[in-house]
This record gives sequence, C-alpha cells and structure tokens, in this order.
Amino acid sequence: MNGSHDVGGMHGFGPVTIDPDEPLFREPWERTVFGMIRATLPRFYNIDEFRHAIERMGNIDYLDSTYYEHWLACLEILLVEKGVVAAGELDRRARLSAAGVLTVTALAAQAAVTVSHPGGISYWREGTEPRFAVGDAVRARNLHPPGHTRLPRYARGKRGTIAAVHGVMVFPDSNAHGQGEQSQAVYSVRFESAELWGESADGRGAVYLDVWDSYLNPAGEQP
Amino acid sequence: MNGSHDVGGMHGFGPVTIDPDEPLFREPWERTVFGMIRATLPRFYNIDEFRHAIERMGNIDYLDSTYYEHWLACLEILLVEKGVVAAGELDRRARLSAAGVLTVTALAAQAAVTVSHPGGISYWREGTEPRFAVGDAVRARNLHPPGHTRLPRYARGKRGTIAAVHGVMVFPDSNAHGQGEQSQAVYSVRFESAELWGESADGRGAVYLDVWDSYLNPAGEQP
Amino acid sequence: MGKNHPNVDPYVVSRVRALESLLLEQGILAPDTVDRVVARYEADTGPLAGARAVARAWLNPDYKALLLSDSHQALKAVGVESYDVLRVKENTPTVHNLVVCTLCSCYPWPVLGLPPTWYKMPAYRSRAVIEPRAVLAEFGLEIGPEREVRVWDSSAELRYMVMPQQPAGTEGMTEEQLTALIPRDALIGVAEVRAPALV
Amino acid sequence: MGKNHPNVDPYVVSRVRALESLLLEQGILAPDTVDRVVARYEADTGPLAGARAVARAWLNPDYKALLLSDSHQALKAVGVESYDVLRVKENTPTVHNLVVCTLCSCYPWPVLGLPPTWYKMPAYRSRAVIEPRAVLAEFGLEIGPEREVRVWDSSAELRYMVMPQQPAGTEGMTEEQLTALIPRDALIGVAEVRAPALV
Repeated sequence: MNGSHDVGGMHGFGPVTIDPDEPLFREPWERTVFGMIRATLPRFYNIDEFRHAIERMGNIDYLDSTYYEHWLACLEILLVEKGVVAAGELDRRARLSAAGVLTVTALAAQAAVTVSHPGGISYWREGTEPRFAVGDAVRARNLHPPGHTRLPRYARGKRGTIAAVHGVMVFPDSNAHGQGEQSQAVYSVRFESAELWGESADGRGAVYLDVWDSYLNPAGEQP
Repeated sequence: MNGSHDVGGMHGFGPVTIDPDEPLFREPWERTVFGMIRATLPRFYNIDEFRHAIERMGNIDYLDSTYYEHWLACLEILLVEKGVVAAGELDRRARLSAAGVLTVTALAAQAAVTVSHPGGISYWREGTEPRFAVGDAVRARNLHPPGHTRLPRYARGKRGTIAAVHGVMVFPDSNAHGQGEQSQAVYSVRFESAELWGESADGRGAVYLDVWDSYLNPAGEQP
Repeated sequence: MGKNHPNVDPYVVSRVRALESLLLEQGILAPDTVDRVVARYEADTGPLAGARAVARAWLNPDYKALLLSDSHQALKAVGVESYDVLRVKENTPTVHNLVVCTLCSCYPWPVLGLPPTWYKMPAYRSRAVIEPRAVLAEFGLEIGPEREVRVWDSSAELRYMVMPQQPAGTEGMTEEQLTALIPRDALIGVAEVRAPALV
Repeated sequence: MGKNHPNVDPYVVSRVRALESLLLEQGILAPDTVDRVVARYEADTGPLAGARAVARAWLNPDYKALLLSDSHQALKAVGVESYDVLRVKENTPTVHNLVVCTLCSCYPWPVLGLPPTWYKMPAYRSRAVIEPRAVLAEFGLEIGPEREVRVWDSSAELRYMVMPQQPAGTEGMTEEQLTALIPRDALIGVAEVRAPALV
C-alpha cells in the first residue's frame, strides 16, 4: 500500500524534535493501550495484520495522530473485525465512559491471564535454498500493491547488492491478508545512497533494507 | 520537494467523493480568497512561488485542509515574505476580527484596481533547439530536490518516449526560488502504465507528463 | 481546519478578513475587486466554451483539425482569447483520455470554468494515474480491456481538455443542441456524452 | 487528535476505557495485566542490556566476535533470552551506522527498551534514509565526508543495534563503568560515546 506510513525520503516533516525528559508514557491511556496490544497480539491477530490495520487508518488520520493513537486505532479495527468486540457496544460504552457512568467489571475467575513475550514469537521458518547469494546484484521490483507490503517506495526499481542471507521468514504481504505465511528467503540488501537519491544523496553511504525474495529480480532484469 | 502534495499513485485516500450540487464557492470567505489571489498573482509572487508556498504548509496541514485553505496559507506565507503585510499586524487584525471589532477602510482613491487575466500571463519563452525529438526514448532522472519541482515521484527513474515537443518554458525549480526563469524545452512524455506501476497497472494505457528538459536523460543512461 | 471541520471555521474567517482589510487599505484590492474577478466564473456556468468548441468540431472537420492542432486559434472562434496552452485530446474507439493534475489542481479555467472539488482532492489525483479504470468505473464509465486509457497529468503550464466521441443518434443536431448535450465531466474525461433519451 | 491537540483527548480516553472494559469482562485482560506487561519497561530504564553487551564486547574480543556474528548467544550472557533477530553493526573509523524504521517504528525492545518519541515520528523516519548526515548533525554528530554512513531500515523482523566506538581515555575502566557511559542514543546511532570529563 502506497500510504502515508511509507515516509522514507519524504520532505516537509520539519526537524527531529527531541524531548530529553519524556516519560515512558505521556498519558495513563497510552499505558493501557500498550497493555491491551500486548494481551491481544498474537492471540487475535498477527503482527502483519497489526501493521496493516494502522496503515488502513487513512492518510490524514495516520499523520495527524500519535504512536499510541495508531495502536488504539489498530485495536478498534482488528478486535471488531475479528469479532472480539462489537462495534456498537464499543461505541455505547465510549459514550457511557465520556459521561462518567461506565461500570467496569473484570471477570473474577481469571486472575492469571498470561501474555506472550514479544521475543517469544518467532518468524523464522524452514525453507528452500535462497535464490540469491551474498554479492549478487539485484533490483527491487516495481510493485505497488494496494494491500500490505514491506518494500518501501523509495527502493522500488533500484539496484542493490545482497549483503547477507538472513534465512526464511513469514511473508507479510500474504500474512496480513489471511493468505497464509508463504514463507520465503529474506536478504539484507545494500542500496547505495547515490542509487536511491541520485545527486540528492548527502554523501558516501548506503541504506540496508531487509527484503523478501519475491520483492527482487536479478539486476539484469527490468524492475 | 517530496511532499504530501505529490499524491500520484498513492493509496489510502478513499473513493472519489462527488457532490453534483456543489456551489462555486462553499463559503463567502473562499470567494474572497479567490479574489485576493487573483489580485496579487503575479503582482507580488509568481505561479511557482504560489505552488511552492502551498507545498511548504507542512504535510499534515496540507492534507488536512481544503483547496481554498491552501490558497489562504499561500497568501499568508508569501505576502508576509514579500513584505506586503506584516505578520504581527495580520495577527492583530485577526484577533480584532474574531472579536468582531475590526474596522476596514478601503483606500478611497483607487476605485479601479486592475487585475491581470490569468490567460494573460505567458510562460512561453524563446530558446535553443530542443535536445530530444518526437519518438526519442528517454528516462526521467532520479531527482529528490528539497525545493520545488514538477517531476512527480512516480515518474522518477522511469523510461518514456517523447510524444511532443511543446516549446520553451520558464523552469519552476528555479523560478520558485528567486533563481530566475532558466527557461528550457518542455516535452510531452508518454510513460507506459506497466513501466510506471509494474504488475499493479490496471490495464492498457499510459500517463503523459509534461517534462522539462533537465528532468530527462537519454533512455540508455542511468537515472 | 480541513476534513474534520467542514463547516465555517471562525479562525479562517478572521484571517481572511484581516488580510482583506490590509489589502484594501493599501489599495491592492478595491472594494469591487473580488466581485469583478469572480463575476465571470459565477456567470459562466454553462454552456462552457469547451463544450461549444467540441460541438463545432463534431460538425466541422476543418474546425476539428484546427482544434486538435492549434487550439489557440480554434478557441478564438468560440470567444476564448489568448489561451495558448490548451491541448485537446480526442477520444476514439481505441483510446479514452482523462485529465488530472497530481501535484496540485491545474485545470483549464478559460474553457471549463473552476474545477469541481473532487478534481482537487487527493482521492482523484492519487488514483487517476495508477488505477484510472477503477476511477472511471466509479464515475459509471466502464472502459473495455482492449481500449487504451491515456491519462494527461498537467505537470507544466500546458492544460488539457478531452474531446469526447459524438454519440450515435445525434446526427443532424445543431451546434447549439450538441453544445447543451456535452457535460463538463466529459471534457475532463470522466463521462461520455449521451444522446438525449427518446421520450 | 494528534499534533494539533497534544494534551489529553477526552474522546481517546473514553474509547480506551470502553475497550478495556470489554476486554476485562471477557477475561482477555486481568486487572493486573497492564501493570504486568509494562512493568519491565518501566523498571528497566537503564543501564540497558544493549549497553552492557557493547561494554563487554569492548573488553573481550571473543565476546565481541560472538555479538557481531551470533547475537542470540551473546545476548543470553547479558540476560536477554530468546532474542534471535538482533543484528549488531559496528562503527569504525570509516563507517558510521544508524538505525531507523521508515515504514513503522520497529525497534529492538529487549535490548533498548521502548523507543523515544522522536524515533517514531515521521521527521526522523523520513529523513534518516535520504539525508542521514543532516539528521546526525542535528543530534550534534558531524560525520566527515570520507566516512560512510550506513542506514539500517528495519523493514523485516530483523532488528538492529549499533556498536559504537570505545572512546579514548576509557582504557582500564570496568564493564560496569563502561556500561554506564553508553547512552541509548549511541546504540541507535545518533550519538557517540564520550569519555567522562576530567574534573
């Protein structure tokens, strides 16, 4: 999806703003949202569905909201789509909450909800031999799928070199859309800054992207 | 500038929304803004400065505002930068206006302000022989200038064919930045949809862009 | 501002009034300037000059050749002076044309008036170049797979207008009658011209 | 929402509370779930596991080789279990490394904690790949023209951490002392490690 989330190479967002004293969470609700994501991912949705739900917020809302607002939007979108909560009931309770009259009753019987550790989810899979080897010249394909993808726009059509073969991993473009894991090799690909940005590159350097096999062609082929 | 205004090929803006009964102006203030732009362009700023001022609004404000809000932002930016109005005085009067106590006095002596006709501004210039001829294979350069440019991101690095040689015109990339007209040939370039969008192209077709000479290389050269 | 607040924004209104007052005091605006510059767009809501030129082209092969090759001269004949940047693109059985401006909202004002809001919004501008057939389908126009769609992205000071195909059943109609049949949307390329329904 | 309204948004708070109430009733959340899952990030604010691993690598060439070639095994030695996706990139006199996630905000939580807000914002994410030197200069880091800048854009489930250069004047310091010197920003690549000032 060519969405507003794909910001690599954009201008116009101003300088990087640093708050050296920022707290871990700026508001108590951010803390709650963090906990709710951790308690529901991957139980009800996978990481690729999570990322794509944020992309589906819409371009303006995506840019005009904060990190934890993105997570909240994701919870609302996915927990409704997955049937965990009903949209109408969510709306009804939000109105009660806004009016200060929402009664919350935790289920008594389940003092010990276990939550998966993020490091405990593995994306590595068994698989076939990789198509490319370290040093191979490749070209990122010119793909513009309307759904989820992890090939950023700035790299499409660009030539690079295989810097490492990571192994086989779940393919986000299918896994985000209920089309299975379709696992494939993932490579570290080095793209020279001059290849990516032409004369606008700001000096010696390169960007390394982690790229799934099906995003790539041999360099000799057209994108 | 790789800004939010450069929307060609983006997803995520939803369906096209059509209001068959829309008025020419939705609010009286839009009508006033329209008149103010017509009365000040090109007297105080040129068309390229106008477009770039809108691009400089910032990515979020650009997307989260309407067409005539863009024009208002442009007026505020350029008339202050050009010294026509003072920022502080503008703020002061806006506060008075919000409080309902702004007194407006038109200059009595100038009943007949003349406004240039938009068709009366010509961008054609004399110039040298064009570098390319109809049928030539070209490739758009991979340019990412932080300033104004009229080469959209979706065409950069892509191959096309010269479909027409329009003539010589003012170059926006310089004219928007007080660097003179640097006039050069402008071509109509045909880019096949499959070249632009790969397998995501939605069928037989092409996009024709009007492209300044310095945005192009011969097709054989790298972008 | 913007989409989340579609109604009158008192902040915006105050800014506009403040700016207007400054321009009036300096004589950059006269009290009647705004009325004068919007008058022609408020009056000229149709039939459009572009529609008249197309109707004439349907009836007159020489005029059609002129409109396609030298619109500057051809437009003078329908009352549009000094508009030397228009390029007219003819729809045929094998080619459908569509006009957009992805970078801003360039549009041929002198022949089509001011653009509709949808033309200026990111939804149309973003999609017209990557999925023109899907956009046209939303406008009710299905383009067969064998027909080429040409999208004209107005990135320079050239402006584009589509010459739609004359619909069957309109032979023998006058220029006046044909002009009245041609909607603005057909000149942008998001509609076709339809013959009047038989009653 | 968002940048124009940085303070508490009552609408957002209501939505969060509504969602929380539904998850509590269904037993998807227990009353202590949120506290439990945030506890380790609220407690573990430094020294970070990543800093400890780097300090140890500076002191021990074998550990350094392991950290660069098999971070999974190396991290276990500093108390991080089951984190098999980290890749550590070593700064040298000729190479400076920088970590970003342009598409979202991927970040190596188990070794660096939760990311700072600037890491998650479009300004950093957009500029780090096209003008990394300008971004680094804003962080106070001038990279000479002869030195290569390598930007690691975390587009898959791999995560990246920078191994900064050990500053001169810290020879003879203990692992504990070195760990305390290494700021989080140096492990992202937007800072260098400085020797303690002589007093």
